[in-house]
Amino acid sequence: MAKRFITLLLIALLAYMFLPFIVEVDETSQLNRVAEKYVTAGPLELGAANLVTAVIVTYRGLDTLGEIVVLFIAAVGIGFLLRKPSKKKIAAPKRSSSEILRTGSDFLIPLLILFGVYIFTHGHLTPGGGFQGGVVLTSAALLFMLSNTEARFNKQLTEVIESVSGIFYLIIGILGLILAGGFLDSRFLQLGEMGRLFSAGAIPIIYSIIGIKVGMELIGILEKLRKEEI
Amino acid sequence: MTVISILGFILIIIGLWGMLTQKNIIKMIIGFSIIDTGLHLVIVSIGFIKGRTAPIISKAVEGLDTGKNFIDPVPSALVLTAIVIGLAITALMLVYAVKLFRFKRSLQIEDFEELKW
Amino acid sequence: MVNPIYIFITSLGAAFLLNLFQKINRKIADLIFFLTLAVINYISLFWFYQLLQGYEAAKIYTAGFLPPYSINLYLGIEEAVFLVLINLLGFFSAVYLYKKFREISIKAMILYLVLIMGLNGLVMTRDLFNLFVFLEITSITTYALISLEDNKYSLTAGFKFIIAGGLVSTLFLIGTIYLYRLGGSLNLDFLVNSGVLNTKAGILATFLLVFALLIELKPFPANGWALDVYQSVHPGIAAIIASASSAAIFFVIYKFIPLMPSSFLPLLAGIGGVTFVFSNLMGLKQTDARRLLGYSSIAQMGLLLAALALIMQFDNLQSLSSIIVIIGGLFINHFLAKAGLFWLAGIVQKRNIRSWKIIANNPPLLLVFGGFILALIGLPPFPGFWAKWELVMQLSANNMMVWVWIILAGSLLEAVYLFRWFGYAVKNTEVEEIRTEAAQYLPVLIFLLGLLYLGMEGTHLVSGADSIYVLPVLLGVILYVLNWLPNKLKGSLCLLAVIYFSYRLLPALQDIYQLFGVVFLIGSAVLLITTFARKDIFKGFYPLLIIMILSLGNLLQAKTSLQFFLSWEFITITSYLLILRGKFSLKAALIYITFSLAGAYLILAGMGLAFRDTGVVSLAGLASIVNSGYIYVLLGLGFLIKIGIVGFHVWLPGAYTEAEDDFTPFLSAVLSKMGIFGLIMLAILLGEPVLKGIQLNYILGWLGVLTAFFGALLAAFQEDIKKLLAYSSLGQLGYIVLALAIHSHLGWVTSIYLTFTHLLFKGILFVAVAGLLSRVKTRKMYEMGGLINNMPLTFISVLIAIIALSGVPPLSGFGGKWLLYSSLLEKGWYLQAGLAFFASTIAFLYCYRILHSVFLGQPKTALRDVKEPSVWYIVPQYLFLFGIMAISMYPNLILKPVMSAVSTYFASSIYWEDYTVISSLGYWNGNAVMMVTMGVFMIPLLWLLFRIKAVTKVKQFNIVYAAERPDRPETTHYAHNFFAHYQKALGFLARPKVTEFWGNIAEVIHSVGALFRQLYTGNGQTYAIHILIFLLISYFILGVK
Amino acid sequence: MNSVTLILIGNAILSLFLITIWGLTLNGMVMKIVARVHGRFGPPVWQPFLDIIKNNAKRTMIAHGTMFFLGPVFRIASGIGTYLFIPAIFGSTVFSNFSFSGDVFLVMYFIFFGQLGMALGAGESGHPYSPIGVSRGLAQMTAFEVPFSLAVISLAVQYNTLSITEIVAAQQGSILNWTIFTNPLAAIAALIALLGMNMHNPFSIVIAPQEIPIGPPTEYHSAYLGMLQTNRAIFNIAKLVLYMNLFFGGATNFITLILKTFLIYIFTSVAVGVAFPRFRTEQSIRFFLKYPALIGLLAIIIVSIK
Amino acid sequence: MIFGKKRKVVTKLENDGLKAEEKELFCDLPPRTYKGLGKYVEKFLNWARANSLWILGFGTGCGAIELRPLMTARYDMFRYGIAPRPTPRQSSVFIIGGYASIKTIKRIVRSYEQMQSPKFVIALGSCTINGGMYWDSYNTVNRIDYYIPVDIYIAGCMPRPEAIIAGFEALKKRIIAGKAEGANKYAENFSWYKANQKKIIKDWNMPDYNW
Repeated sequence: MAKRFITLLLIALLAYMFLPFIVEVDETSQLNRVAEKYVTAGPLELGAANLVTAVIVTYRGLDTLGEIVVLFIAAVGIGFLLRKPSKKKIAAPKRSSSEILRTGSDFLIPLLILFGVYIFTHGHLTPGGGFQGGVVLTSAALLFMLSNTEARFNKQLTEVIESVSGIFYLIIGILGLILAGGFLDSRFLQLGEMGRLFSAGAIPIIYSIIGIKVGMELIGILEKLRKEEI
Repeated sequence: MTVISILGFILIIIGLWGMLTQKNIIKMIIGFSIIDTGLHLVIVSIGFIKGRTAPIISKAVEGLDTGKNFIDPVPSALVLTAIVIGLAITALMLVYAVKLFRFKRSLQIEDFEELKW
Repeated sequence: MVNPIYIFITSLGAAFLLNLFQKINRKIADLIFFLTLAVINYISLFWFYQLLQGYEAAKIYTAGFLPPYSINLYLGIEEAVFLVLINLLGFFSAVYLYKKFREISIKAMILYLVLIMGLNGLVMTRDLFNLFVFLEITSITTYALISLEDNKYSLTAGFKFIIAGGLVSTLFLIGTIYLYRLGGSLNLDFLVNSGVLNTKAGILATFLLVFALLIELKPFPANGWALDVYQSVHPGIAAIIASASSAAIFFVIYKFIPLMPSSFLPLLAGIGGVTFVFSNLMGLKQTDARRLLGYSSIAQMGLLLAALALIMQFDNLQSLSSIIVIIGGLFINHFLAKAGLFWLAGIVQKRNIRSWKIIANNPPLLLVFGGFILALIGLPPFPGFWAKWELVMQLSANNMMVWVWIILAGSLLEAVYLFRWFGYAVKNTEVEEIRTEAAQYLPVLIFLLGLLYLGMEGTHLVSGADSIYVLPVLLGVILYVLNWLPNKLKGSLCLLAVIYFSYRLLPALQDIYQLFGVVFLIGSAVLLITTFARKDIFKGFYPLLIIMILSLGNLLQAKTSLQFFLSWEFITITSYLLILRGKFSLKAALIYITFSLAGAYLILAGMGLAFRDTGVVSLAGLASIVNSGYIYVLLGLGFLIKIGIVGFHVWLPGAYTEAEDDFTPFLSAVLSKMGIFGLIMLAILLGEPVLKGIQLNYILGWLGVLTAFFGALLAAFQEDIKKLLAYSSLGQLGYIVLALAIHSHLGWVTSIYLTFTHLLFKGILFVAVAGLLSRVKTRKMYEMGGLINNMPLTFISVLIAIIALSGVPPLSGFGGKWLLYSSLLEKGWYLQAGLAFFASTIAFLYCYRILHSVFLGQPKTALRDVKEPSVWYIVPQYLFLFGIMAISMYPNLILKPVMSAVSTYFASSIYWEDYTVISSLGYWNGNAVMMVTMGVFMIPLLWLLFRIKAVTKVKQFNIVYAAERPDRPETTHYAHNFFAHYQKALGFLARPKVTEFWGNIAEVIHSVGALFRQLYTGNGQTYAIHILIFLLISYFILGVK
Repeated sequence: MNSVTLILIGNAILSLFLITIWGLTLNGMVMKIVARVHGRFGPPVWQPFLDIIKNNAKRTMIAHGTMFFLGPVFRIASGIGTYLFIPAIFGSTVFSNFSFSGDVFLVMYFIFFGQLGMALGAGESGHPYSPIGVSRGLAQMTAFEVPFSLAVISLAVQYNTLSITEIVAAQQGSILNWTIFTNPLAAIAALIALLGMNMHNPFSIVIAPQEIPIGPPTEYHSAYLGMLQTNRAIFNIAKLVLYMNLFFGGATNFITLILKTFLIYIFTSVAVGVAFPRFRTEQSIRFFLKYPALIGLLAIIIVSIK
Repeated sequence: MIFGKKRKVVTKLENDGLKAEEKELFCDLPPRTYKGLGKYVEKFLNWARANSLWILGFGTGCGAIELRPLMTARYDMFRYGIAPRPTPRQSSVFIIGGYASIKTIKRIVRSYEQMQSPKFVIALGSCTINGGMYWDSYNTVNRIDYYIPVDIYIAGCMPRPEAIIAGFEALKKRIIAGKAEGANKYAENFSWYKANQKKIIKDWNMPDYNW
């Protein structure tokens, strides 16, 4: 009890400590220099309609690469952590999925895949992007796993796709370094007309690769956790 | 400050409370997730400017001064990364929980105090 | 020019591809893995080289936009250094881990590559959020790699780590986003002058950022998780965490310094200092090797942090090179040594530090281990030494003496547990062998060589150093390599080296210095002969000895305080290692090194003060200090500890006793004089300082005479012959100090004369005892007896030495006594003279005891066939004996040079008439005394010889024994507890109060350490609370307004 | 060897001869006086001479080893040497001996020469009683040397010299110039120390005839013992002469010397020695380190204040 | 060693009573006879010897009780040059204070042999002459002179101190006359004495001659 009280006290103090953030930092009314530049010059420089995408993929491309890497290593790390099967197995009660689930997923999975691909290919135009698309793809896979408890994803295939897409991402980055201003510069391709699918330089390509890679990584994580018996 | 950021901080505090007082590892992880969520709210709230719109050039904003009508895109970009990283960490935490459970058949944090001093 | 961005590209590409290649062929995957590491090493080395050549730093703008719009990287010389180190460690660690990696999974390699990449990113990036991403990359890979050892311990530790890491990233992110909000940028360079710090929120945000990074450096007390990690993970990974990760984080903090408000620096320094001291304190009680390394790691990072924060606060920084030396030295030292030690922990495979004794079966490993331990403690010739020196100098120069004390105290604690550990390792009693593989062994060796090289390089960087002073080490290394030679040849080589060195050095020295040169070098040369008697193969003896002896010489020619201190430390270490060679010397050696280091640190602090006052490191500069009392006290105390002055003498008997028998003569006859030399040097430079109205020499005099008294008294009650001689040495040194403190012509003449005679007779006695013990396998005197018939030569030399020691005319010892009393009376120190006289009469007690209990009385049955020791023990004794006889016969042989040497500093107060030396009070004609004595000795001797026909030589039991026959020699030999009545009368003075005092201090320190480590309950949640508490405390200490 | 040296040696031998005779006679006289105090006749005055002749004339001797053989030699050499380093009679060339060799500290330390040698010889005999005696003797010696050395230091301060001749010279002129009057505390301390030095009661534990037959020389006999007895006479007189010189104004002729040494000896051996029981070793150590040492300290303090 | 080199060692004693490992702890030389120096010198020395009699009292029997009064002021033996001495090494007169039991004869022999010559023995009381009142005891020696040479017998049971002093005077005369050569006698008839001694001392664990 005493410990809880102390913890409460500490947290209260922490809250007190955070007060300046609430009290002193008032609501923004103006864009700062960086944001201003992104918002005003972004469309011209990169040709992307979705400026958030522009920031993610190009201006802060290295972060995004890092993000991909984080997911990648999370997937690898989970695989690494779970490399040894449990010694004492308590099998979860197995039961096949219900009819509704199966029929529903049969119907939904293609749509979800399509939607996912749409999201990452149109990341530079509309809200969404590689990560979001990838997650939608994964949700399709999750649905599939739920409906077909016995079926397995081809681990080899997902891994190969994942690796290859990762390499492609890097290659595009290098292309940017060689052909344009710097690593991950998306402008080595034509900017094209804003609003078109094939515009904004390499952004759609990058986002597609990201989408595929994120999808595969998340599927990999799901697959590993799924087969895991505790 | 905006309500959202205050809400975010409240979530952070709540999550922290959970993380520091709950003995169950899964509950601690949930606490962490709550912290994370609160954090994301705080980040997003930073970029928000009242009365402005998302920084996507579309028909709705055509012809307007983007600098005056868009909110800050940077926090939106950052929060995406933060979410992904939070996801990764949460996933690892859960896997750790799985592994720990295997050793002791327990999820109580006090059961894992062999290493000390 | 290779763009540094390729570091990321290659490592990521390889990481992505490894999985694929593994499916094709594991070998190719492995090859790619190492190739990648090689490539990033190449890139960083390339840039390092380029930047050294003066090329411009690499500025990398990603996405083709200038900052602050895009993320940019920067690779300057500082970054390059860190990159090179991290990548080298990455490569070698990979080599080390290769076998483990192969066994487990390619995933480990992938994670490893990404980890290294992440560390590179941390160093190079200039963007806050990008930094966060890299931080998370390194954290996540670390979380995963922790399970390389898949067991309960590593996983619990990992989970604790994740909890802490989660909190850290939260704090970091809050800080980042608010900095962005307030500063309008995520770029470090643009944030610096953006006015962020004008608001409380801005400071808070900065604080959160810095604090998050700080937690990654594992500061006390918010570091329980880190210790668990160090303890449980695979040593290869621990090496990465301890060295590479800490390095990267440390560098990030360094990058952040421009951003911090100046009020952060004291806080950082405080946290660093507290961490340094407390981690070392808690390390004292630790028995798990890896956890111990964890404590040490954390402590070292604390020190680095403190040093960095302190340097940044300096008003007047001397030069850039001193920053490089301090930070670079400390850092590289920790980096290489800690990694090496963790690797070693993996090779040895033993958890408990006591079990490390198996390492002694593998001399190369032991050597490496010793090297790392020395480096970690910050002893020469490793970089840490230069760094600590420079740090202390600069701290003193900036009037931060408190910090000097904190750092020295922490260092001492660290030295204690590291040396204790090393001691356990040296003492081998097991036959168990260590399995070593080249892949594991090579990285360790390379790191040690790197440390050595960089340490040698340090001589160029630090002002006042000279590479000549590290040359002895080189000679030592050569001798070590020549280990396969026969012992006598090695010994002769040593002897030649010493003789040549004396031939070069002695003529170059002046007056008193030259005399001490003779004591140090010629004395050592003679004593070296003793070592020829060794038969067994023994590694490292001569190398250490030669380093020690030559450093003794270097001590004399030191021109700067650094040269002096360097040689001093060399002697300390080598003598410690040599003492440690004794069979049961573990505890004694530890006490010795603890006191020696404490003394050395006092000297260091004193030299720091001197540097503050003079601004130069030259020894001669000391003379210009006006208010020199404090410096005199510090330096003097350091020297006195080495002498073993009463109160600090507890190390002395143990060290003398437990050292190998043929090394003890060096300790007593030669090494003890370095403290004397130090005091004389100090007195030459500083004169007679006064502190707060107290004449320091007056105190010194009393200390000296009390040492003489207690040394003699304690010696009288010993049963162990070496311990007896050790206390006797102590007493004799007391006289020397007393004479020195008189600070007059006569006093100094006395002091140096005593130094010489002490060399002669203690040399004889300890060599004789070494020879004796080589035949008699016990040190207990009452177990010997009657050995005069077995070893007459030894007896004669001991007899002469004892007569000389006790100060009985006609031998040289009386000269010393006479000079001493004359000088004391001349000075007006009557009470001291009285006590000194009392002490010198007490000396008779132990003098007689040695002769009687060992050589006279009843020979024991078991020892009846004991023979005279090997000729190598006899020769040095008789060389010294010759010296004693010559000095006794012609005292002016030695007195005249001494007098003329001392006349440089004082007007002479004694003069000569033929052989008579006349002081203001009395006179003494050594030659006449000798002649008269011989005359009066001859007359009765002739009478007895005239009656020789009547004499029957009888055997040992032909004694009157209350009309009975003696039963056994053991019960007939009266030797045990010889001065029982004396003990009854004055034993209360000889009770081990001082030992108890120091024992209590050690006990209290250990208890405090034990108390504090209770903080680490093992509960991950508690650790999180610690972090929170620590956060709040730090913040409120900071007191942001 | 030149004539100066020869003359020196000749003088020394003469001085030594006379002093030996006087020393033995003194011993005999004191034995007689002590016997009279006891109410006995006592042995004849020449008894010491007879004993020495008899002992030297013993037909057999045994030796336990070289050191045993040399022990008495050391002892007597020390006794003779001690005497020879003291200027026995002020102003006399014959009796100035070899005092040019050193000052009072030489004398003090030369005493140890014989004690050490004797102790070694006794040690080699292998008889347990010898080292027991030695151990007691050494222990007691450390104690009684304290007041004595303090007294000597006090003297050195008082006269600003360590030379015995000069100390004696400073006491010439009037009886009131004697140290015992000018520096009574030092003299008292030294005289108490003399009791210990002479090993009469109450400080006779060293030779303790009852418990450990005779202390260190238990195994000594025949000519060895003869030499030890001779030494006892010489050494005794040497100490007395030293005391006489330091505290009682020295002597300007042989008669004065005889008188003064006789009186000093009477004080220690008869006035105190006969009247007291014996101290144990640790008791005598404590005794010497208490009041006599304090008196010695006071003597120094008073002198140095002046 | 320099001792004993010049003298030719005649024979060595067997020392059968000693264990093998103890033999080298004891000197194994037999006693030998000594001649006086010259007639007149010896006379002078004998006079000195006679007037400096240092006694070693062996007080097993009741006779020892009569020795004590000798030292008192009433009898004052010191005036005759007689003095007690605590160790046989330094004594010249051995006084056996009465009967000698079989147990003590061993000590008597040992002490006698450890005295330095010339040495004299005074047998005190009747028991030493013929056993006295103990003549038929199973445990006493009747005649002490079978075992060591005796110079003077003082008869009586017990002799008074005056008798003892008279005995000393007689001994003095004997010494001055040069007749007190017991040590030489003992050396000459060593095997006879030794045989007698060994006959009654069953547990002989000493060397044959105790130096």
